[in-house]
Amino acid sequence: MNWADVFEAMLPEHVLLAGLVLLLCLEIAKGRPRDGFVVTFLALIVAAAAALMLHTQGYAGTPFPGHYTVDPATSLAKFVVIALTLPVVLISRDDFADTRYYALLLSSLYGACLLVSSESLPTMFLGLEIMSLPVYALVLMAQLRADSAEAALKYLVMGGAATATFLMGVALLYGWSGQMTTGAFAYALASSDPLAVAGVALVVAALFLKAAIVPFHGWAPDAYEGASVPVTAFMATIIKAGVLFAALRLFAGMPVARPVADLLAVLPLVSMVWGNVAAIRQTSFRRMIAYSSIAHAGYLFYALLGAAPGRDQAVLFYVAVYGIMNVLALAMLPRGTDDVRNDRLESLQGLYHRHPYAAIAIAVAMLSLAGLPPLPGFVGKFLIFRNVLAAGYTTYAVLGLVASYLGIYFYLRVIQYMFMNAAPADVPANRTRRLAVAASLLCLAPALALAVFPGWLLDRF
Amino acid sequence: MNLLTVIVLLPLAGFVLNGLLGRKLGPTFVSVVGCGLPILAFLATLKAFSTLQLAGPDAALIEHAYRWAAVGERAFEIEFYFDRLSAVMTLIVTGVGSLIHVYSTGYMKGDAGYARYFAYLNLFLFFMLTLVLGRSLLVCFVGWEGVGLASYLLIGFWFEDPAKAAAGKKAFITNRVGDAGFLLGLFLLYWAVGTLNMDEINAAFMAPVAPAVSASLVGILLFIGATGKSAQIPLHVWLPDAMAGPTPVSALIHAATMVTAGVYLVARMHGIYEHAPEASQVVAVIGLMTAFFAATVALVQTDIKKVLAYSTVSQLGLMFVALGVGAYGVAVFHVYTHAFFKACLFLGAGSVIHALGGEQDIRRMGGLARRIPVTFVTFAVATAAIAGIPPLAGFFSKDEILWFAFASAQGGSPVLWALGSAAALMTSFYMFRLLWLTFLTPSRMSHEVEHHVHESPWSMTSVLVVLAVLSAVGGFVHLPEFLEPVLPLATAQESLEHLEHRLVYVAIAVAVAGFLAATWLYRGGLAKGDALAARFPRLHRLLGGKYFIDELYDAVLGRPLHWVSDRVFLRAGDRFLIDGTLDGLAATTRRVAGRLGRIETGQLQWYVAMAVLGIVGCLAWVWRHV
Amino acid sequence: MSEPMLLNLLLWLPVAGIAALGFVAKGRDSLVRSVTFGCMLLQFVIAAVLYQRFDGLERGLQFATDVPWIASWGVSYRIGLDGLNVLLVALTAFLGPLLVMGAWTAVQKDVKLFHAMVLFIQFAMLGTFVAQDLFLFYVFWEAMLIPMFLIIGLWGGERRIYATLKFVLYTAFGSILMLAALIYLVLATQDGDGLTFDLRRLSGAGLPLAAQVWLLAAFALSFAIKVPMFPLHTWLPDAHVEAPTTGSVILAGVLLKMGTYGFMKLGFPLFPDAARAMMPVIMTLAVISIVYGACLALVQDDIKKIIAYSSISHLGYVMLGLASLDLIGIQGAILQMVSHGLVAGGLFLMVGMIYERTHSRAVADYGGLAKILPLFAVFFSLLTLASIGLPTTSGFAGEFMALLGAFNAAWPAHLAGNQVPLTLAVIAVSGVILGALYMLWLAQRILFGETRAPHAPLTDLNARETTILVAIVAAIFAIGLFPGDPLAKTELAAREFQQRVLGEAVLLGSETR
Amino acid sequence: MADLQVLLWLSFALFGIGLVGVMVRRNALVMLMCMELMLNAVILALVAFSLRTATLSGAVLVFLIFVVAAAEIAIAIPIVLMLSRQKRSLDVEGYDSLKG
Amino acid sequence: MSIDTVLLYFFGIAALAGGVLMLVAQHPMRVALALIAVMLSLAGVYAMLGVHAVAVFQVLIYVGAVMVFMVYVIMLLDVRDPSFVRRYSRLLLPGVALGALLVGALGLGMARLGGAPEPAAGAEAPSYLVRPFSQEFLQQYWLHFELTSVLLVAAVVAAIAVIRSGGRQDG
Repeated sequence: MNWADVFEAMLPEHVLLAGLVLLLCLEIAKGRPRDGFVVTFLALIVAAAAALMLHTQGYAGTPFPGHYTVDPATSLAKFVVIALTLPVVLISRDDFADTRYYALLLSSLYGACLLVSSESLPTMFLGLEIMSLPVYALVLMAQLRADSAEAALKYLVMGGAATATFLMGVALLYGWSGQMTTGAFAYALASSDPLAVAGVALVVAALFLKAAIVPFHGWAPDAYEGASVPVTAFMATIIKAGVLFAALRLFAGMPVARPVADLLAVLPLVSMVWGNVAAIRQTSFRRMIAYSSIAHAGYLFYALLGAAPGRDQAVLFYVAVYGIMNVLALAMLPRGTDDVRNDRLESLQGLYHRHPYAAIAIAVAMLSLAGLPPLPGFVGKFLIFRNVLAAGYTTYAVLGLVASYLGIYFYLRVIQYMFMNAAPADVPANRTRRLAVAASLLCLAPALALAVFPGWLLDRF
Repeated sequence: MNLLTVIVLLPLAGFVLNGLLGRKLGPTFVSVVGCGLPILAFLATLKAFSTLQLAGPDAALIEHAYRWAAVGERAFEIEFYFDRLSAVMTLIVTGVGSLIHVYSTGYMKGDAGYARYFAYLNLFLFFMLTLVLGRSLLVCFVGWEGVGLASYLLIGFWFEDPAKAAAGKKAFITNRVGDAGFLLGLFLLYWAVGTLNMDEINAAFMAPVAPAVSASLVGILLFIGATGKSAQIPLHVWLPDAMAGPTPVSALIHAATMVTAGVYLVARMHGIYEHAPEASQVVAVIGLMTAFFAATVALVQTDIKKVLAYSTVSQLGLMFVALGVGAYGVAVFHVYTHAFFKACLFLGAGSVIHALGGEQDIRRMGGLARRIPVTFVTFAVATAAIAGIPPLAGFFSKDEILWFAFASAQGGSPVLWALGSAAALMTSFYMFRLLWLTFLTPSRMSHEVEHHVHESPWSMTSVLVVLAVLSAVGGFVHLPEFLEPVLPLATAQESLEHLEHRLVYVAIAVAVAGFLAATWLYRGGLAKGDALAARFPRLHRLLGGKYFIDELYDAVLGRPLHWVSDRVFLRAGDRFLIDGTLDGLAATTRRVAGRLGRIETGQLQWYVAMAVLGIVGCLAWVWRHV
Repeated sequence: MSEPMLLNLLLWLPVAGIAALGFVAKGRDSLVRSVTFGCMLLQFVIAAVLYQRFDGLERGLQFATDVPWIASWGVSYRIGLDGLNVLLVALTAFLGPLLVMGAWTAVQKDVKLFHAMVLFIQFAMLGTFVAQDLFLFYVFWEAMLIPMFLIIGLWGGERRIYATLKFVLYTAFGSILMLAALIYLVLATQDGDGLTFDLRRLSGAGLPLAAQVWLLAAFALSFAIKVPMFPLHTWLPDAHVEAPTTGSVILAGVLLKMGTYGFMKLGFPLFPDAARAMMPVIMTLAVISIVYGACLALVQDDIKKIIAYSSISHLGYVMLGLASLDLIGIQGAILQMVSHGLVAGGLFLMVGMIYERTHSRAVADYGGLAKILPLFAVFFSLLTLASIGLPTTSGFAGEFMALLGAFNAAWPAHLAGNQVPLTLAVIAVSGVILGALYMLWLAQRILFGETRAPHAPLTDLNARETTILVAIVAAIFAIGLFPGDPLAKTELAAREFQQRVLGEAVLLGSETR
Repeated sequence: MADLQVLLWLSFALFGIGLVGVMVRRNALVMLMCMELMLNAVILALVAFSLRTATLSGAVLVFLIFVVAAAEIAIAIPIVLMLSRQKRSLDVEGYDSLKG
Repeated sequence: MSIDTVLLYFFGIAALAGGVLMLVAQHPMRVALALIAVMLSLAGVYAMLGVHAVAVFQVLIYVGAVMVFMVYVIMLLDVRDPSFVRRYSRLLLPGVALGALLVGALGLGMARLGGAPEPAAGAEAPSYLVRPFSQEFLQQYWLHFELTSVLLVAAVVAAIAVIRSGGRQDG
């Protein structure tokens, strides 16, 4: 074991860990609440910089052979995940003053980073747990509404079921191959041994559970609605990203053949339809975003149908864009003391006339999520379906696109509320918060960059 | 110098000047421009005509104005073509046109739309000249549609009256039906011959190897166009309504020039018709029917202009009979004489209406002969001309038509002749009826109207006089022979040639008989005529109602079209089938969305159950494939 | 300035305009209008220069820019003028300033957003026309949705939300399937050099016929919705009626041409075999559109709806001309596109002008306007005449050539012995009659007869409105009288289009004789 | 050496019982315990496979599961306590204020 | 059949019985006891299989730590809660059916394995004594060892956060 290697390869994780430790010290020393925010923010910036540096250097290494690997692609993914957390942290400050919140955020992010690099199933397992466990608490920490604990429990139980399912799948794979590497899964894809296929099915089911694919999605709407806005943003972006990156590691560039391919196509397809349709009638913004994220999880898993390099590219690009847009929308939501009411879609009515910037930002996010050009969401959608078509799944691709069409309506409905409907009489005047604007800029700038130069990200593969 | 282009453009300049500046610069300017430019055009035509005469009998002046469009090797040129046929038409158009412009300065004096009126009139001349001078069918069609437009604008000149505006629309739409036929014919010709130049098309059909298209089909299609413009059955319905326009307009457009465009077209395209006996037959039969039925309707009309309108329709029918039997020159001859006497009649009627302050019903006229003598005399001359009293103009042309209808080697038959003569008889009858009732019988005018009766100003009467003179002597120019280099003379069947003189006497007898009958019936006023009408009430109603063709069209075409559009297309098609399906899909989606929301019960156990179901499903799926 | 830069400038000017609007302080509405107008005017000038400099005799793209954009997929920022788009670009740029003028007083709500959206859609429309890369085309194509959604939804009439959603959902459905087909095509035609989206290199000609038919169907669905062709037209009346004047003008003036342009630029040339096979179907639908649209226009009582349905009918001629695959027909189709843009755009502007005065679009509310608004009546009559295709107007040139093309197509070898095209062409001619019927009826009802208007004292057109209409009418007559110049610019491209679609298969009637 | 199949069946049965418990029991604490049972089932499977494949990594994972199980409970119990205080009940069926 | 095997089966059956008991027992305390029984039985199984390390930790960590904690909590709570009285949710029958399906789906698939799979040839059976086991752990799985500490830290912070935020809510 080369310690210098370990240090360098895991630099982003180390930075996050250092931040976590620092936060704990602050917590113990009862530092000012604001310090937690500052420390977290700095840690994230440094970690993101580190990840970017590793990526641009083209660093590749395996500090823990067979368990943990770093290459430019994973560094880029880490950079995306860490950078996505930045705006989340920015919009958190007003809701959460205590250091514990940031500690949990950082540890969860740490878990996500582990997932990105994991090469063995135990690492992945720990990554999943480190990522998920703090989030259960984070969901509950929304002091603004009474339902948060309920949301947390639902999330926790479903997460626990997912963990158990994942482990059972891992056990079967292990029994089949005697190995604990992610390669075991990838090879199992090509096998027809009962142990192997059952293991694959269970692991995939566990991923579906974590990513909220229909019919494993039950927890998502409740958890998203029950959590506070920053946490919802975190769940919708970083957690989903982590799960998808884990899936990428598992599939490890292996082609997906039937019957697993159908598994990866049918349920995500159902998710797209289900999420997009169910979102139509929602009255809560976050719940709508939850259904939207169910649909988007469907697109993301679709990407796995494609061949290897394009698959990574598609997932990374999509996760980045999708995350940016989700955070952007949630950041610009009107906020106030009455969370339940602010969360109603009706409270968005006439937003353009009250806060034009917020309305435009949310509109951009919605349109991008709907996958309409020239917004970057379209490129993401394009990438995914290009891969699916290239892999020869024409029917699935067409059905998927039609399913994505179903989603356009509810995104437009949000825009309609903001721009075309008159504001209700008693809308509380919410001041746009400076940090939220900063967060939105952090989202808009890369969104613009990705819209104009999608190649910048795409050509890095 | 591009003389022909100048001829065409002069009225256009008048239109532009009057249209843009007329209202600002006042009536004098309008009159000078409005009359001056057509007169200039007439003079230019004379100049061109003399050039043509010098060039020889079958020469043609061709002028290239510009290239409208070129596609591939095909080019659509704007060219003007001036041979003897176009020369005659151009002379009529500019000559009679100029006269009517002059007349109009008196007739329209003081009208609020004076400038607009002259603008429209000039526009009409422009399009009419385009029509007759155009070398290609395309240019001809431009004029063809354009005169329809001008006619539309002028019929609806007093647009505040919905009926007049509606009459204009009706004219345009009916013409459009014909135009569609014209277009179809044009397309077919272009496809078959590859050119739209009329002289070349004629030549192509004359050539030993005929174009690969049925001449009859093309002929009939073009004739459909002609029926629209020249108010032949079944598209004649617009012309009587067109009398809603100012009377000079009726004279110019709906008697002398525009309505004869159909005749011109058929004559111009004689190359096709000569090789299309079926089409020619159709032309003759339609013409005959029109001539006959329009004449019967004219018998009972009481509106002075309506009588003249039906008379026009009837006369046009006769022209088509001539065309149908191959006597193209004769048809043009009748166009020429008809232009004089019918213009004179209309303008005379205008003078009467002018004198009576707008009254048009002949039942409320009478005894005007002494009050407006110039009008009366000219009107009487024209009446005699149209009735076919020798040696006035109408006698010559009509007699020739009837002769060829009887004897032409290209489809003449006694039936044509007999019915044509019957139409001529009726013409004579109703025209003299008109003359009696308007001018000679004791006055039936209200006192107030009578008080105001006055002779028209010299600008109007002088025109009447000129036209009356022309109606009287115009027949001595024997046009068919003059046109022979362009339009071949019809040949009579040799076995019948000996009958020619006898038929002339018959024709004279017919004209005189009509005159006598009218005198007998109407010399004393309305009473005898009304008694006769009362004895045949149904027939009278049928004729008075113009055979209820308008109502028939409305019931057979108008309403079903509306019904189908509204009920079938709009309600059943658009709203129910298409939008209904889409709205149904949207509603279904919303309903499904509601269902999906209900599945999300909030029950944790249920969520787990769904997940387990999913896991079982995943396992079952992969097992199936192991 | 180098020539390609000129086209780029034309394209990006609206974006610059939007950016400039960003700096205009709140509440300074007239400055917003001026900036937008200036931007549009400049754009028009540039377009005029481009049009003048465009050489109809030169093959290939002119003023072309080709910069790699997403290099790994072969996607480029690839724009240029060719004969197919030069007229439409000119039309779009021509209508731009008029749009802004037309909305000068009509739009008082959210002025800045409105003008930004107008500029944005101008950008998207121009982009769609000049794009020479399939990906770029699609991006611009879809980008039009968003501003249009807002324009109808924010400044529209009472049922604007229904209408705008209907518009977007209709259009997006087509686009989605087109996206699938597009990706499939690019992947299927991939060669050794990797993917390419270059429209000059893409061709589905090598694909099996069944695949081509499916792909063409997907593309055609999208285009047919935009055109719109029967039976995919029901969004149009709603969108037109509810849209603000500007929206209607954009829709009628340019947006609908996207559909026909799409057929011309992509649909047919990319899948020539399928196009030939499906031509009877397309022609039939075109003819049905002509008649159906005209019939429906006959029974409407809303002025905008009448014009909306007339658009369906008129664009049917465009499709007829294109489907004829005859050079004259194709040229006529192009001309008819431009003509319809001017005529329908002008009519909608006029409806907007009168609506601004009376707030009514019901035909029954009006009568005898010729008496009280003579200037209005003159222009309305002129546009009406152009709409019914009276000779000397642009409407005639387009209709005439399209129909003539359809007749010539009646006997091309690839449909040998098929009498269907002839029958169809004959039916299409009946549209000429119906067109006159509804338009004249409309004119008669509102212009003539007894004077009737919702508000008694109406002012006639002012100088601004007159300027707009004079420009449009002048253009209509210029094209109607002298179509030779525009046609000369498009001829080569039309011929290339024809040859691409017909391939080696046959040569046309008008070429062989 | 016991038959692998028997151990696997046992493991699956316990896993299934755990899942059924999560589904059918109303008490939140019982639910958590059933989840523990599922983890135990997994451990059994891992041990069985570890023996079969004669590798140690399965057993190592078992230890990680121990830790995770403990951590999960450490978070779950407070959450349940909070809920029971808020809703005055441990009945999971009553936790349905979020739905739709 | 050796005594080992008998014991193994005994423990196995006991574990299963404990599991079933967990489903049917009414009071959470009994469920907890049943779970403890299952765990102990499983520990027995592991011991019989020779995996002593796991057996030991099973008893120490699970029974000793986790379950004791659980029992405390149960004792803390109000017994009159309806969930203590009515055992089953609405999903009893479907739940059981689904569970049966799942077990069937997993088990029947395994049944296709066709007899016991062979251990990898040539591999010598590893020792499951604590010492070699720990060595393996610290050499091969050093990373995970460290990660568990992160996990535990996170869990502790989370637990504190939950309790604190609960306290704030009440206050």
